[in-house]
Amino acid sequence: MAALRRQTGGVVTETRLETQALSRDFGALRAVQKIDFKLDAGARHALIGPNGAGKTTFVNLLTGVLTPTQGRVLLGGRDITAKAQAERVKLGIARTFQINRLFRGLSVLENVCIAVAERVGAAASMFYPAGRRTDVIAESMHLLETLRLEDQARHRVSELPYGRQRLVELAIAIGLKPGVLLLDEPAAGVPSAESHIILDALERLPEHIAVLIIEHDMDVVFRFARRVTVMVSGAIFAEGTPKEIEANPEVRAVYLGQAGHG
Amino acid sequence: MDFAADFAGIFLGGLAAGTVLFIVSVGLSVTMGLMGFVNLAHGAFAMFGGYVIVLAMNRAHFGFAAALAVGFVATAALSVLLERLLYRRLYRAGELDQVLFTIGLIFIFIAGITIVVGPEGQTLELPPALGGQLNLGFMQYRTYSIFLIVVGFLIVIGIWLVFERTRIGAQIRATVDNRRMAESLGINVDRLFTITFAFGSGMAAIGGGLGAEFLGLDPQYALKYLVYFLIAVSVGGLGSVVGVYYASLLIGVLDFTLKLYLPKGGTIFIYALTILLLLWRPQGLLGRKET
Amino acid sequence: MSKRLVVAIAALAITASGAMAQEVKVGVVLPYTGIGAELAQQIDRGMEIYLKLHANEIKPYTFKFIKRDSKAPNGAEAKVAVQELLTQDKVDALAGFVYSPDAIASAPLIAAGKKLAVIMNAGTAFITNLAPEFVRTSFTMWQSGYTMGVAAAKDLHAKTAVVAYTDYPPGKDSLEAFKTAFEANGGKVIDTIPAGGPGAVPDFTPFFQRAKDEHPDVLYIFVPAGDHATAAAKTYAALGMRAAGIKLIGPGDITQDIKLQGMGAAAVGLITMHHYNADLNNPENKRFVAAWKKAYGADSTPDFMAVGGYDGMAAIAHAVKATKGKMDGAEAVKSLEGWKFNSPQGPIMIDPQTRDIVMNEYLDEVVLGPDKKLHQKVIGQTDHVKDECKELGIGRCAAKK
Amino acid sequence: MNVAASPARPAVATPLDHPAARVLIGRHRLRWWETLPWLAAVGLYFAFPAYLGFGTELLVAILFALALDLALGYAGIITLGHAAFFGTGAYTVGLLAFWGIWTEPISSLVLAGVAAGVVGLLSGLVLLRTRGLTLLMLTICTMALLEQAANMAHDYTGGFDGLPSLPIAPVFGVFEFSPLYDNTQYVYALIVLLICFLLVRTLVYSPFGQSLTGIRENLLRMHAVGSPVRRRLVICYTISAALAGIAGGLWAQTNAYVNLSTFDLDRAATVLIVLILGGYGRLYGAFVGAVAYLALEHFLARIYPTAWQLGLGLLLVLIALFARNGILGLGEALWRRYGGKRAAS
Repeated sequence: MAALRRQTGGVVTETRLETQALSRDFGALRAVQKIDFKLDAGARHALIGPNGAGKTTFVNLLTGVLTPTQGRVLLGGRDITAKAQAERVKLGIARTFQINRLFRGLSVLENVCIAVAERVGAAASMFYPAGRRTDVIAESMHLLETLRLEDQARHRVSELPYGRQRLVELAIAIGLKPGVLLLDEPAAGVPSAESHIILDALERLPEHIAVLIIEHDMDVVFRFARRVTVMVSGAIFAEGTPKEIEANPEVRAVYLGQAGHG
Repeated sequence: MDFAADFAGIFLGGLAAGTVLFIVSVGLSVTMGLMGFVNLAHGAFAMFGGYVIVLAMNRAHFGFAAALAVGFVATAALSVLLERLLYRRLYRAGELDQVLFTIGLIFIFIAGITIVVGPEGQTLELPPALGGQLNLGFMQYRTYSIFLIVVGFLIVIGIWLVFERTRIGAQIRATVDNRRMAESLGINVDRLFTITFAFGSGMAAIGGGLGAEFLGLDPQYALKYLVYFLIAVSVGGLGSVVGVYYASLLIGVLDFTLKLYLPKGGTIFIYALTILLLLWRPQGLLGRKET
Repeated sequence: MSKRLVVAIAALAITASGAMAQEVKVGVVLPYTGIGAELAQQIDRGMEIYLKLHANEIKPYTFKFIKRDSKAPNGAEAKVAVQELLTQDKVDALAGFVYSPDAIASAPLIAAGKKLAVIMNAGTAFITNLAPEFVRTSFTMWQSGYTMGVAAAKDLHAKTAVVAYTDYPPGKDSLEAFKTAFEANGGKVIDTIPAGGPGAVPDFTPFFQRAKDEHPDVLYIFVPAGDHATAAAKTYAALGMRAAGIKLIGPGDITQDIKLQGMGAAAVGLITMHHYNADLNNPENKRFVAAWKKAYGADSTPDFMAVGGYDGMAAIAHAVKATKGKMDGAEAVKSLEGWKFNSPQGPIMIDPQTRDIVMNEYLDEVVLGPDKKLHQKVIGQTDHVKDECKELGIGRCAAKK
Repeated sequence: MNVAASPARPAVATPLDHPAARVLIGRHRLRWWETLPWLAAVGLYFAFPAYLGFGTELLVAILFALALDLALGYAGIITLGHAAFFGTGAYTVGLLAFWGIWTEPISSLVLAGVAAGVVGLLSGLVLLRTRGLTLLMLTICTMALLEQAANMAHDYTGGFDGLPSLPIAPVFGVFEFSPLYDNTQYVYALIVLLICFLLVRTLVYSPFGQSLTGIRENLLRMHAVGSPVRRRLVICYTISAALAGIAGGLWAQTNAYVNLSTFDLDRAATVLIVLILGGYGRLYGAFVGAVAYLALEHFLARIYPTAWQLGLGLLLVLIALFARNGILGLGEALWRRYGGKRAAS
């Protein structure tokens, strides 16, 4: 692995995910323009910006849902721009969605099992009962325990309160054992009474995973992120530590000023 | 007959055939696009309306226009009743439950018409003014075909104006676009559904009456043309009135031309055309692209 | 509409004669629902009218009909129905069969069940070869098509013809029959146009436009009776083809009596060849039509379907008497070979070789009567028409001995 | 039942002892009540020998619905064109037998399955890029094209009239198909159904089947967990097509004829209704739906041959309105409400 190394505040870190001049147009609209971005191993990086800034488009470019108009995506130094979504998942990029995308009719445990089975390569086997893959089931169950979802493991996802459903969304992504985890507003829509369970879960994420989180809730951002990138109108507007960003008057003007009380 | 007249003849014939398809299908496109409801019973409403129109003319001796109006109103009224009582319960059900329900409804319509009116086909006697040939200056053509083309054009203009220029049209467009958003903007989506459904069914009734000259009218009508209506809707794009119009005319003209020059191909053309058009544009000619 | 499963025709059992009434069970397989429902009704009524008019002759036997719906014309339902009629209900004879696939699918069962099976409509020529128990009292497409081919050349003096047909076996048979005879008599078929299928009514305009551009003397069409035929006649009129000097001709299927009035003025001048129309001027037919109108209303009329049922019922009644009610299959068939009957359509006979009907064909022209209704006027007649398909041994009609 | 213990934490009870895990581990095991349909089928053979013709039709319908269930119920491929494969199988058997090329029934059935599978694979590769109404229309049109092709090739296929009186060799050279009494056909069809059922059952409880369910429940999420969705769908569609082809072949053999109706929309729509009525995505929905629909149709038509559709229509409407997911769905809801005490969780 020809990993890129660079110096950040005296610590040697490894860049997991990188984009170079990444752009995407929708007709005449340039939703993402020439973004150069780096996500380090073990990062806790937040991506913020006003609605329509192109954050979700950016995530879709990273995961391969959309193909870029220009630019490259590199994972561990390797160009993955041409890779399909499923291949990128195999290479270790997992994500959650802003709006839940769950297997609503299935139990919580099954939701996780599907992801785990896919990761360990069990999912293609046709003539062997899924119930005999106890390794898959045990790992999934264990994961639910770490997220404190074991009591709901039997329930259908559609019967859970929304906060717990967000947690299942997270569990599926973690079940893929990613090196890079992209979280699209993990606490969106969760009532404030429940939001602590999401935050708790985020804080217990394995340390080595590089996490990029899109979030509106500044409490979450400042509590969780060690680095923040501000996106405005499809371009990077500012980047720095949470303190630097909070202190940046321009950022306050375009963004925090309008949404900073939350 | 010279080439230009030949060409015009083909074109007019195709347009007339396409117009019939359009008039029946347009309601289906709007209701399916707006409500996401798989209403396979749409053809049954067309059939019901056609029967009302034919019976009004043959038994109650209504004029053609009056009978069309009666057919529209009766069918719209029936559809409101069914929408309020039954359809409404299934808006949130899966599409397969909707399929089951609407096919059941088709069976009931077929059996009902067979029991009440009889299994025999009905014939619609056109007013004399619409029979025969019309002199277009450079050629003679079937008057009724010309009439249909004009009526279809007026209908599409009318619906387009309603969609683009009225409040309710704007509401419908907004709801087709994003239902949740529309609801949060305070649009009364339930009421909108009822109105659109009634209108769509009424249009189907008109189509059933106007199309009877070409398609006939018997209890199996509800099933035997269903595929054609669905083809028009899917090729045109769900929820797009103009799309359905273009699709109907395109299919009408191409099918007509191919049948004229290659009659041995039978009905293959319409299916092959549909496959090609849908593979080319899976969301339909004017449908919105899914992201 | 309310037909019961079992209609016991017992009105005739009362009159004295001493003999015990013996019940004969007839399984009737007809499409009581779906696109053929109207045809089923005609046949059903034709059978009943026969029993009404001949109550005295059929004594001491009574008939019990067990009616089964053959639904869509795919053979599957008919086959199960025939099987159950033979094995559960133990019927003495089978009758009906509107669609050829129904008869074809049932053929192996009928051959195994060894009971008389009277075909009252299905017109694909080779069917009677499939089981020795089949007897047909209706027609084959060849009888009208072939005769029309001869008449078009000889009586109508046509030199060229275009054929437009609905693309399914009766249409193809009719085309083949017409073409064979027309060309054998000096005519020339310049184009054959398949014009849609039997299900949905197509728009006939492109097909007829093509025919019009080819300027034949006659346009021979075969389309199913009803909506198809009406649409075809209207398209013919709307395209101004008569003014262009093209005569519209066809088998009498297209001027089926129950559909005739619905075709409107467009039908006037249409020339067809058929074995029956309700206006036929003979005493048997007058009695038949009068009884029909009395039973089913003055507006209703029998058509060739009804006559197929009527003659079929007559055949069954004959077989019952000939076998003294035993209705052994082979004996029943034997009693009908060469059987002659004076039908509303004129004298008929069952061909002893093919078990197909031999009958007269009438050349009819549609005219507007003084009562402002459409009628069919006989303008020519061909006697004792056999099924030419089997006579000539064409395709699958070639007799397998 | 031992697990490689997770190193992170000393398990008090292993994760596999959790009730949710136990459900998944035991799900593929046979239940006692799963023998009931088969016992009923055997019972019918002895109790109502006169109904075996209808019974055979029923078995074929169940097999066809089961094939559809794999694609529609499990993978969520909404199709109204499955008769394309039924017809392909039926014509494979029919053409081989009618033209005297091959009449041995078991190998003919295998060929029917292969032919239909190939058609399924080829059409699946093209069509399964689309979804929803578009896919539905594409499946209908593909089926209609095949039907038209069969009609146009009438010199070989007999067109609308079909191929009559197919000679089918005795099974194993011993058991002959009698046209009048369907005893042999019934047993033969039952055994074919059983074998196909076991195959489908194995598939749906495998991880592959689980991933199909995932595709049905949320396609986008399946992409996001790295599943090769298209490939899975095509494989599933191909297997489903092959099974439908076997059903079609079986139909041709037991009826000893084949015609265009094997390709028509009526057949495709009926099997869809049967499946929805019974309950899709639950294996036995095909059985319940086929019995309910066909038996009702059959006997209503006998009692009231002119308007049986009314009763059938009412049934469909009522089930759609009051039961989610068909008769089995209704049964499950009632069971949850009144019968089954929920296991403690």
